[in-house]
Amino acid sequence: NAQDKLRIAAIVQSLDTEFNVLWANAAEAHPLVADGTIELTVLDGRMDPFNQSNQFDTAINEGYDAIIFIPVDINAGNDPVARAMEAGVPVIGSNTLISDTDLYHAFISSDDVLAGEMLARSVIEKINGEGNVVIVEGMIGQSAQVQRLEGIQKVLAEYPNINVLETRTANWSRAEALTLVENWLISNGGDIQGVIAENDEMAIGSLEAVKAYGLDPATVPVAGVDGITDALLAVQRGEMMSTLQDANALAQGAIDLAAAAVQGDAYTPVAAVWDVNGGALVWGGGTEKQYSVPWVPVTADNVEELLALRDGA
Amino acid sequence: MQKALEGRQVLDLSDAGFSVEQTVLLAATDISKSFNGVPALLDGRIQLHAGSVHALCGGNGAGKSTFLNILMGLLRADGGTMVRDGQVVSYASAAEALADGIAIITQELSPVLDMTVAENIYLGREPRRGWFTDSAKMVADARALFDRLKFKIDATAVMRDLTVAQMQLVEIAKAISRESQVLIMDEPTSAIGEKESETLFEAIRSLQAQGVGIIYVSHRLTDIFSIADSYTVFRDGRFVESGAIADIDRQRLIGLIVGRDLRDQEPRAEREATEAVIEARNFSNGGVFTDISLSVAKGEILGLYGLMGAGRSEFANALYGNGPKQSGDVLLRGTQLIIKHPSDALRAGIAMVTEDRKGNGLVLPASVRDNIVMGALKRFSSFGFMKAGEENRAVDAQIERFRVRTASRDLAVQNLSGGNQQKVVFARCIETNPQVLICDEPTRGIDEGAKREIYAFLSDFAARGNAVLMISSEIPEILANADRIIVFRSGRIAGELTAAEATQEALVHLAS
Amino acid sequence: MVELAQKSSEARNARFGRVVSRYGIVLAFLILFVILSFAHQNFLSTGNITNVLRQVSINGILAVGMTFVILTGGIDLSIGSVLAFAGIVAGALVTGADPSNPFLAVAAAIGVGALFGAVNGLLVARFKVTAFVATLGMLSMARGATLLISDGRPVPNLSADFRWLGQGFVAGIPVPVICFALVFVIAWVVLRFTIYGRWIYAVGGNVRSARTSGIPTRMVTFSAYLIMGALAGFAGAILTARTTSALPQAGLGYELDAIAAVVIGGTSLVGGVGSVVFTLVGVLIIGVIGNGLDLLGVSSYYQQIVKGAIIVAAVLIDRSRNAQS
Amino acid sequence: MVELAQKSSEARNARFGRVVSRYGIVLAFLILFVILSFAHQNFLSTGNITNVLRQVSINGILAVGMTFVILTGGIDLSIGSVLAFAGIVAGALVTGADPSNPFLAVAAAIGVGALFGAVNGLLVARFKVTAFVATLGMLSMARGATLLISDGRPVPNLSADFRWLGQGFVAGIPVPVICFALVFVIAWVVLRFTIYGRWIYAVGGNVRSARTSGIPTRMVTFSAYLIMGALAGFAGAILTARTTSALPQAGLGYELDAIAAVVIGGTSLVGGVGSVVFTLVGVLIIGVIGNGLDLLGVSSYYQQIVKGAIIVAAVLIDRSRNAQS
Ligand SMILES: Nc1ncnc2c1ncn2[C@@H]1O[C@H](COP(=O)(O)OP(=O)(O)OP(=O)(O)O)[C@@H](O)[C@H]1O
Ligand SMILES: Nc1ncnc2c1ncn2[C@@H]1O[C@H](COP(=O)(O)OP(=O)(O)OP(=O)(O)O)[C@@H](O)[C@H]1O
Ligand SMILES: [Mg+2]
Ligand SMILES: [Mg+2]
Repeated sequence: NAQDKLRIAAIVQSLDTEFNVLWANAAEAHPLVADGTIELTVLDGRMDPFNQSNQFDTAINEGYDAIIFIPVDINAGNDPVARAMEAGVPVIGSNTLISDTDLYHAFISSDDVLAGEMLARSVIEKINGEGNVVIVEGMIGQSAQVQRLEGIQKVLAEYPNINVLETRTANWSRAEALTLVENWLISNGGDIQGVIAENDEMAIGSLEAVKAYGLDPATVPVAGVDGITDALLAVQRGEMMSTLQDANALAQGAIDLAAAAVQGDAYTPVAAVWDVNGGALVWGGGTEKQYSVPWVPVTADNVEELLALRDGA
Repeated sequence: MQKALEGRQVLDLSDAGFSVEQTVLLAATDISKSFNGVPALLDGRIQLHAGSVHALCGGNGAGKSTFLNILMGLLRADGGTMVRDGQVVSYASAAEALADGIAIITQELSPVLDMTVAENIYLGREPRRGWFTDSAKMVADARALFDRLKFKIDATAVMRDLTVAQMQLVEIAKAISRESQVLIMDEPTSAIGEKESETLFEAIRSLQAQGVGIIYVSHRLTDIFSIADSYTVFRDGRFVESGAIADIDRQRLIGLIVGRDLRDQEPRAEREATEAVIEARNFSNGGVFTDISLSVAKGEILGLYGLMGAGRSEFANALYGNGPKQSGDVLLRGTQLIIKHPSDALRAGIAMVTEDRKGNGLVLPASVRDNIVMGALKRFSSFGFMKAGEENRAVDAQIERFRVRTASRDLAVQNLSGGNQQKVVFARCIETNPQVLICDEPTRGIDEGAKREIYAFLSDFAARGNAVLMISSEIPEILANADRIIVFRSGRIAGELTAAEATQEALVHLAS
Repeated sequence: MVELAQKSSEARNARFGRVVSRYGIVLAFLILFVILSFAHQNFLSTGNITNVLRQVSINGILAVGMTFVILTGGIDLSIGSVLAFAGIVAGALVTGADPSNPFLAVAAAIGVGALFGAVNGLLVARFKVTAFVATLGMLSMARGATLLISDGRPVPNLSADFRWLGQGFVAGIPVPVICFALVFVIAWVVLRFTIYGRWIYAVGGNVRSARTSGIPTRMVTFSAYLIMGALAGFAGAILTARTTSALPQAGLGYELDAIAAVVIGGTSLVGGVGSVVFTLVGVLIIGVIGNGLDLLGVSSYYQQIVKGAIIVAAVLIDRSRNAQS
Repeated sequence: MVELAQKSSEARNARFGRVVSRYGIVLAFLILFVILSFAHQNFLSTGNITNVLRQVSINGILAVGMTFVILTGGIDLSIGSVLAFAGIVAGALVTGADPSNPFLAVAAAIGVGALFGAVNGLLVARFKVTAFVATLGMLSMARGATLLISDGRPVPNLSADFRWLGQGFVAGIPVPVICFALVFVIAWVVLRFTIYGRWIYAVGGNVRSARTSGIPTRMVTFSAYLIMGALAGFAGAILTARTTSALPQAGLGYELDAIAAVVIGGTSLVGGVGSVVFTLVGVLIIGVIGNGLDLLGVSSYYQQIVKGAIIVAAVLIDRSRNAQS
């Protein structure tokens, strides 16, 4: 019965980044993938939109039943999705988005603008709305960078007493952020009260720089987004703040949506995120266009639990 | 290029002290050039007439190549005047000189190794049809050229596969084919055999008859006396004398070149054949050399003679562990050696002066010092560290002994003159304290003075109970130095002569 | 007479040996191709072949340009950034309500690419800056300039006419493939049959000797970078049309793929030896590996391992054939 | 007598000329240094100097290894991946409840790096695969292997003892700086004063002549890659200690920085010419540019442009001094 086996291709950004790895692992852990009912192939986009476009061609040509897509670029993702839909292959968006979401069959994501807002707010509130902060940006032009910055700026507009000293990219990289923040601390004579980093990797790098300069991370807050393991550990130590992006929900939810797209009403979702399984997200028959997975602020209270989940994975 | 030609001024030649009776194709005065503040040429002068073969003589490092490269636009002079067909010129590039009817065969061959012979010959002036090259015509032209010059070279062979000698012939053919009025030849015969030299001389004579002026540089005085009609001597970068060959004899020319009296070479004493130091048995490799067995006795200098491509170099390299062989045993003082790599040979006390100094003799970007000690690093070190003092003393002694003209022992050997580079190769081999010395064309490009030093060294080296295997294509050299001569023909031993019975005729007869 | 005959046969053998050895890489490619045909039933489908060809066309165009540069003994690391810059320029011309003629946009991309190429060429040929350093500097500068003019944002909404360049078909063949084929054939003719081609080889083979022979070596070196730049610009336009918006971060690391294709094809980094035909083989090897492993659903981590191993193996096959001769 | 005197003064001139020309890059560095000292008051602070030195130490260690490889006429593109692999290995040993001795972890990282280096060395020296292709293949393979063993995720929770290697100080000097200084001094002594150093230069200058002089050329080439690999492993351990977890994506693109440092320092990619001292200058130039531009708060886009321009300018200054002499 190889014919009625559901074949899904997942085209992800890059398996060199921890979030995508967590996503892929969660997808592989989807019960129907694990038991072989669904055959899942993860294609590594290597952070290149052109490469992702090529992988769409391969997947369409290969006759996959559905495609799940984490685009590298907001705009460059539109056309491949249109091509797939035209060829009758439903595309489910996950995590980052394309600019023309109408093209998707459905998409499940977390709002990156909101993440930016939460990120900025966590730092700014910790320093009571006044002081000097720096912003460490992701790779310029990627949707997460663009949207998180948008959120950060929205919040900054509310706080006139926050002074942004520096804004620069560290390309999502911990080592680059480390060097960058070290240098900023020198140039500003240590007069930095908070670090807003657009992801956790860079936040960890920034944190090390802050500590190495002799500042106390309890008074100079550092925050990131994603909830990677190192960040959870740092939160546990009380050294930084993070917001967890729920890879499990995003990945397994997308697989459910893809299966529903192919099999229609007959399909019952299995991911824990859905209300029908006791989660927070309304399944609604799987016919909605958009599903928004909530962000989970990582706190001293829930960090142990999150870490325990991580170790189990 | 256009600019240089337009910029010519007509000059009254009598002012410059030149005679104007004959057509002067090219004249130069006061040419000077320094490298890194070290003068290489202080006062270069020449006057070349149409239909003349003008020998430019001088010791190693006298500045000949520097001077000729300046004439050709390959180097920029610091000062001086150059007059071509009565007009002052100064070439910024070789292209300008070529366009003005001057061509050169440079001393340092630099072919494009991965192109064919024909492509090399017509480099930069490929026969064309519109924008396209006409390959068929190019090959046909090259073949015709070789036929005319009587060179036996395959026009479609890839340059990399040729021997140094063949490359030299290609270079000669290339320069001749340009049909320029002035032809500069910087040691064109240093790499080729007597037979090929003769063919070259024929070509030179026929060019001469067409009114071409030729500047000819060679350390082979015999060549000079057989084809040149006038001479100019440089010494230490300065013009010394100029005149007609008819008015000078060999002895005086050597004196002018060397700048001191040279004692005559002592003829080698007769000696008894004693036990063999090194013995080669049944060496074969494909068709290149077949079943070669020979031995060199204690105190002996064994000469190997043969025509170009006879397989001598191939055999010697195989003996030294530097080239392929299919069979062959080596015995050193009766014990069998296993030589798979030159380091095996060196460890056993066998050193070799290779034929192609640029290809596998020297490390060009390395300093004179590094090259000289390169084969004997162990001796100048303890626990892996170089002993700078001892090393420098040894290097200085070699520089002194062979009169290597170099600004310092730290100069990269690529900046030395050709002859001085050759001396460095020789010095490197001696520095390994060998008991057997294999020399493949050891005096290529070396001036008369230094040649005598080398001959004296070899004679003395042998006399101390060592053995020398000397490959040479210069018959006078081999006759004067070898105790016994083995002649190769097409990869086989064609015969053997003692010093007493060897003559030029006998050698040539056996070899061809 | 006998000697002559023998020598010329030796020479022929030597040349034959070289030819055989250089076809080692073709052999490696064929082995790969046959294995993949058996491994996956769709590999040989028209759809997939079209796919592979379209996928390789960008790297193909870049690798052709790189062949010119490497043949002269140089290298160009800046092409990925130049491609991105040219893409943004082309994109800016064909976006919005009143898009320019797509040909104008392509011409502009090529022109801008050539301009960057000219700067590289000047630095290398005129100012004797090592190619590696000059083009590495340009890699950084061109990327910065790209981000600056685009403000780090993609240029979306390109005209349909322009997108045809990346997405259209002519007689069933994708337009990028046609572009690549054209570039390849022209380059092949130029390098193989023209005077200029000879000069490129001569400059890379031995610059001194080329100069002594009156070849305008600086001009030749300069021109190689110019051609490379122009082709990078062209590739940028095609890539933009294919990805439907101009991306400032396009082309990251493309230089390595282009150089790899050239080197796998046996063109020597020292210069003077090689051929654009073998570059094509190199391009296809890289393209087919990527496509084949995706088809087979090999997981990403193993893909990288296998890809590296295949590249080395292909060259080893090439080498061992070489050693035989 | 007169002649002799003249000659020795000539010799002095020659040496002087050479020294001046080769110090062009040092001059370029000094100019950069002075400009930055004036441009930002904190640039010369002890804190910042310490900072810069610590920042350059990883690239410094890699560039020293790369100097060996490039001197032999080779290149190693795999070091970034090898560094990451070694980092994961070291990390795995010192994580969790029962961490190993940090020295064991460092030794393991060095050993693993050397192993990769040995494979590169074998491919290049024994099987005559072009260094570019061999190490490009290894780049891909080592990265795949790294991701595979780490499952694409960092190894966190490294022991404090181990982290000292990246974050600690001895007598006010950061440990990575001490490591780099040691590596540099040893390399300098080896290349300058030992037989082995002579071998490296000879093999790079002319491998056939080196062979004729009895030098074990294959072994020498092999050893250069071995050293490079071991140093990449060492750098991986330090970087891991510095970033507090072992990152599978560490070291991406580091090969380019290391090669750039070597080449900016004037070491020829053809081999045989260069010095580790000038590599140090190259490393410092790259490090100081990055640090200086960060200090001055130059925006991302302009930084890339300025960085590229400075690198080219530095080499131009070097070149033009060269041309004068
Ligand atoms: N590029 C250079 N840098 C430094 N010194 C140089 C350079 N080129 C030549 N010289 C020096 O110039 C001097 C003259 O060299 P040149 O090659 O003209 O001699 P030559 O007369 O041709 O000798 P030979 O008979 O050995 O060929 C030599 O001492 C040489 O070391
Ligand atoms: N690199 C090479 N490739 C192919 N054939 C070669 C090569 N070198 C030499 N040969 C061939 O090997 C044979 C022997 O050449 P070799 O150089 O040993 O001759 P030789 O006696 O030393 O003469 P000479 O040194 O005077 O030219 C010739 O037929 C030559 O064509
Ligand atoms: Mg000379
Ligand atoms: Mg010979």
